[in-house]
Amino acid sequence: MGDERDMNTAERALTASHTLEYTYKRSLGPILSRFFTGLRDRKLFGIRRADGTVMVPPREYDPDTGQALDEMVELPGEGVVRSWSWVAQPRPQQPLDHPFAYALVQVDGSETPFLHVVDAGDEANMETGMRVRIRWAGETAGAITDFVFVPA
Amino acid sequence: MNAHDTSGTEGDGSPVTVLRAPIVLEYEYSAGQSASRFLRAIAEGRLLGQRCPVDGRVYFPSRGSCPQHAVTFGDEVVELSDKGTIVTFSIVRVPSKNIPLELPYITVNVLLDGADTILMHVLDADLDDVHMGMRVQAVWKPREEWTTSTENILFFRPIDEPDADYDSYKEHI
Amino acid sequence: MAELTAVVGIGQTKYEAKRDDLSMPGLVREAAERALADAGCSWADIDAVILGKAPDLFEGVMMPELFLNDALGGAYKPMLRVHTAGSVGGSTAIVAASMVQAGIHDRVLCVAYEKQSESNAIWALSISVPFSLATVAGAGGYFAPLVRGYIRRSGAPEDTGIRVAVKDRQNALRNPLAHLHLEDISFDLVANSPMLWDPIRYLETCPSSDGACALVMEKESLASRRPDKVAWIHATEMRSEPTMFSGRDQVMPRATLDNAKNLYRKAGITNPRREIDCAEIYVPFSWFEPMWMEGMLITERNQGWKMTYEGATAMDGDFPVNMSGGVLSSNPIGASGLIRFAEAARQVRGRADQHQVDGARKALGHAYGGGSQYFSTWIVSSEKP
Amino acid sequence: MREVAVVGFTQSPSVRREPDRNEVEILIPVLQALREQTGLAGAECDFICSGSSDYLAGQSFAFVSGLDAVGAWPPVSESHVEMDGAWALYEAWVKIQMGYADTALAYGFGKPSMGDLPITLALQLDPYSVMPLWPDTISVAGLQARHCLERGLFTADEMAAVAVRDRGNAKTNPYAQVKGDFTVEGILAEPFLVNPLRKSDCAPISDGASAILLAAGDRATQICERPAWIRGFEHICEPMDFGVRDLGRSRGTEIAAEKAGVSSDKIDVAELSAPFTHQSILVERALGLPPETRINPSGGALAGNPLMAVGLSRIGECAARIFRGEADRAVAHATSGPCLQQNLVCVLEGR
Repeated sequence: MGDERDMNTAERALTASHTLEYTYKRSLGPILSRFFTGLRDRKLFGIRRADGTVMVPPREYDPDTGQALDEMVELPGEGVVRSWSWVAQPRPQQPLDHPFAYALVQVDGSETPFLHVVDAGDEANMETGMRVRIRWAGETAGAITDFVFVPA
Repeated sequence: MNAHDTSGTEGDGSPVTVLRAPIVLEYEYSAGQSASRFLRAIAEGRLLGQRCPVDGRVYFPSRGSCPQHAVTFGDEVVELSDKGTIVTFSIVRVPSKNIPLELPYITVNVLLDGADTILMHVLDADLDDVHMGMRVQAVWKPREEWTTSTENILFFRPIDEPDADYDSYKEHI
Repeated sequence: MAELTAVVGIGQTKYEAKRDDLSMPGLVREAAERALADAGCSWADIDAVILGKAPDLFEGVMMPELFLNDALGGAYKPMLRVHTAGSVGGSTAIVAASMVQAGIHDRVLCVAYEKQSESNAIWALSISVPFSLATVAGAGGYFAPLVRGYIRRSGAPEDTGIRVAVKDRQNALRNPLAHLHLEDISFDLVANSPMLWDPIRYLETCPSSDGACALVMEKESLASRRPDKVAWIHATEMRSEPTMFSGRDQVMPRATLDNAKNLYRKAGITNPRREIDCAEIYVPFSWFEPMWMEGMLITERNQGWKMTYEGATAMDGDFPVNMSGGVLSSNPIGASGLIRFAEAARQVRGRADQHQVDGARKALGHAYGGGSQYFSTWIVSSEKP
Repeated sequence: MREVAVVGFTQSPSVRREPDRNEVEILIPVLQALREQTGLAGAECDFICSGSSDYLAGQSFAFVSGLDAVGAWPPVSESHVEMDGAWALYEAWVKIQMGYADTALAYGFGKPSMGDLPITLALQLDPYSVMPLWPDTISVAGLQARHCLERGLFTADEMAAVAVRDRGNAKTNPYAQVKGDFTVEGILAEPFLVNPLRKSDCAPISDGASAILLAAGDRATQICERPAWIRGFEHICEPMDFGVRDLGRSRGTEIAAEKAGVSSDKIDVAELSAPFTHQSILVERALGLPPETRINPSGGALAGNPLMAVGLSRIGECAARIFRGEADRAVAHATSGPCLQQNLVCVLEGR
């Protein structure tokens, strides 16, 4: 039986919060395994591309051609900031709980800047072209978060 | 959560072969306009179906529109009984993180009296007794625990009524 | 009209519960490199990459094709990402084929994968969002009531599903790439395996696998010059319908029936059981073999179980089904549909090794997904249409 | 190639948060309006393709419920891309090209307001060496903006001028979310959100949906008085790694534009999907637009940014101007991924 009732469309819809949470386990394969093992051992590795240049983090393949790569090259833990963004209010997920910079850092001996974190204390300390060096975490676990860069 | 929790193997010298990547994302869901009315009604212990304006079929639960005809349901509602017929069922012996029930349990597709769509729910009955066409009724949580959730119905339970005729529900399998 | 198109290269990974020897790029590259080698091509010969996989939540990467594109030689090329639930592998092949059939590309690389070991598939498939009661435990929880509905309607003997499981698992023993190799498979082993989602037993269900599958497709003028057999695509078809509406026949959805009719019409097939030499059908739970024999109009309504019972779908039957061991033996979800399409192509190329059906000239590849609501299929042949 | 045209376009308003309607309830009116405009928007179409994202919705198979808005009965020939609806339109266009369909529907929808979008999009980045650092979208875009600014490719004034132009244009667009009379000086006086980007450099977070109907040949002219004929339709994906890309140009847009034939003739209107002011400049340059081209008359992505629909809407906005006779030739752009990684270009003409 139909029951006529007023279902007033002006009513607000119900809302509720929901947390999507999972810890993924990413197997690494040979090249990335060597890179992350290196980080755990406080070493930074890149990989040599067909044109002789070195890219870091290493890829199993050349990004431009798809060609397989396998010659790992150890790099010094310092380099140059090529660009940066200043995060004045870090989000909870982000690696530092105080203001910091995300930066493109070109490590000496490598031709490809990569995205990482510079713990510079203050925005005024950041400048493109500045030298930075790796500061390792107290305990390294074999992850990209094992280090941050600091002004050299 | 802190990104420094991300870790491979500890420093025993063996190669790092796995990266642990915790991902935690917060979302704010909206039930949508029409389903909200249905949920508010269930908080009062009422089961409201909605009628498709195209073919007059009664949808329960309602998601606010008819998937077959792509029309938003109008204001007309249909109050449904909490009795119904088991259209089909399964006995589940597989644990699932999202389901807090003890194994084994019975999942049922129930056609509520007055509705033209099935409700997926669980049944409290002897595993040997459950069968297609069985008549069942909802068992509700205590009234003071009712919220805007279909979980107000704890489960269905068999009632002492003759089985429904197969022809009366076969199109809902 | 459509440019005639052929599958000229096929590559698959070994399917395993955990391919923990590979990264995600490593996994897709293993399949793609094998497909390129089969086709005698290099990365540079590919005009576009079409990538398919099931939900992003499986691997915890949003639109992973963006970071995987260059692993597939796709830098500065067109790339599309397909996602149509369980049918996605089949849909990916169809989308890739359409790029060549439309005359837009000469040669495309089609890849589908899943690395389910990065998370937990039942979790990813059963995430309950607010306001919805979670009573459906994974895909088995959804499909078991429908299987019961099929049994009631068709009067199929209760052991039909067991027979399918034994047959597919025996076939898998001939396929070195298959995830599950159960050497001691037998009727009793399946019958005595635990009932998980009654009436579905443990050994009547698909595993959760890591794996990737890749195809290289080419336009006629290129494929015709090849000395080896290629698989000519005679017809493709896709059909979808809503998950739930009043009176929806979930056991035998109209979408599968419409899909089959259109596929055969386009392929010029009037008697599918006679004209098709073998089929790879998406059977994640054993009972779906008889169900889709009916759904694909291979046999009459409610008669599908008889094909299983009479051995028609066995390797030596008149209509072999799932020669590779099927989804029951390997199930990287996003790739599972493409593996079906690939096996159909392998058969008509005469390249299915130990699971080759003698003289197969025309084969059906099939995938379905969602709540039995997404269907994608193709017919391939050793002969041009 | 077959002659194929956009013959209908509808959209929802872009809003910061749509708390009262779920995705299907947002989409149904959009498709109903398309049916009123064209006579077909569901099962009557030969092919249907949609674009959406599970991570925006926070659940697997989010697109499945989207199908509930279509009226997929009798069953439809249908597919889905986990991409902006612009790529769904591309797939639909391919299906018409191969002769599989004469009419096709493409739609895109998203409710990014449900989550924290800048963080959700961090899940697009390399899962091994970038995602664990959780760089938000704005920080990532900021790296590109500073790179361009310090190379002297453009100035902060020029970036602000993009926002002034787009949000001024949006005043006449009833579907736009952020609009009004901004000034370069006012924008430059804003504090940095993430240095070097200010709030006005960033597209808003928007919920919304849009839909387009395609038709071939005579069907197009039966449905639409002045169809927007597709003369070029191309898309290109670059590698993701920032270190191997030139962040000072949109190489993918350049290649797609060249293949689509953008540069061969005058262009009355261009609609760009760039979600940041500096990216708008990069895309504009990559397209090689002549000075007289009217850019983003709708306000573009900076005025309304319903992810998964925003690129499709750019094509629709161009087409709508051709329907109305306001433009003869138009170029639409869509993008996906960090720092303009993937780009699509569509060239439309009144005849």
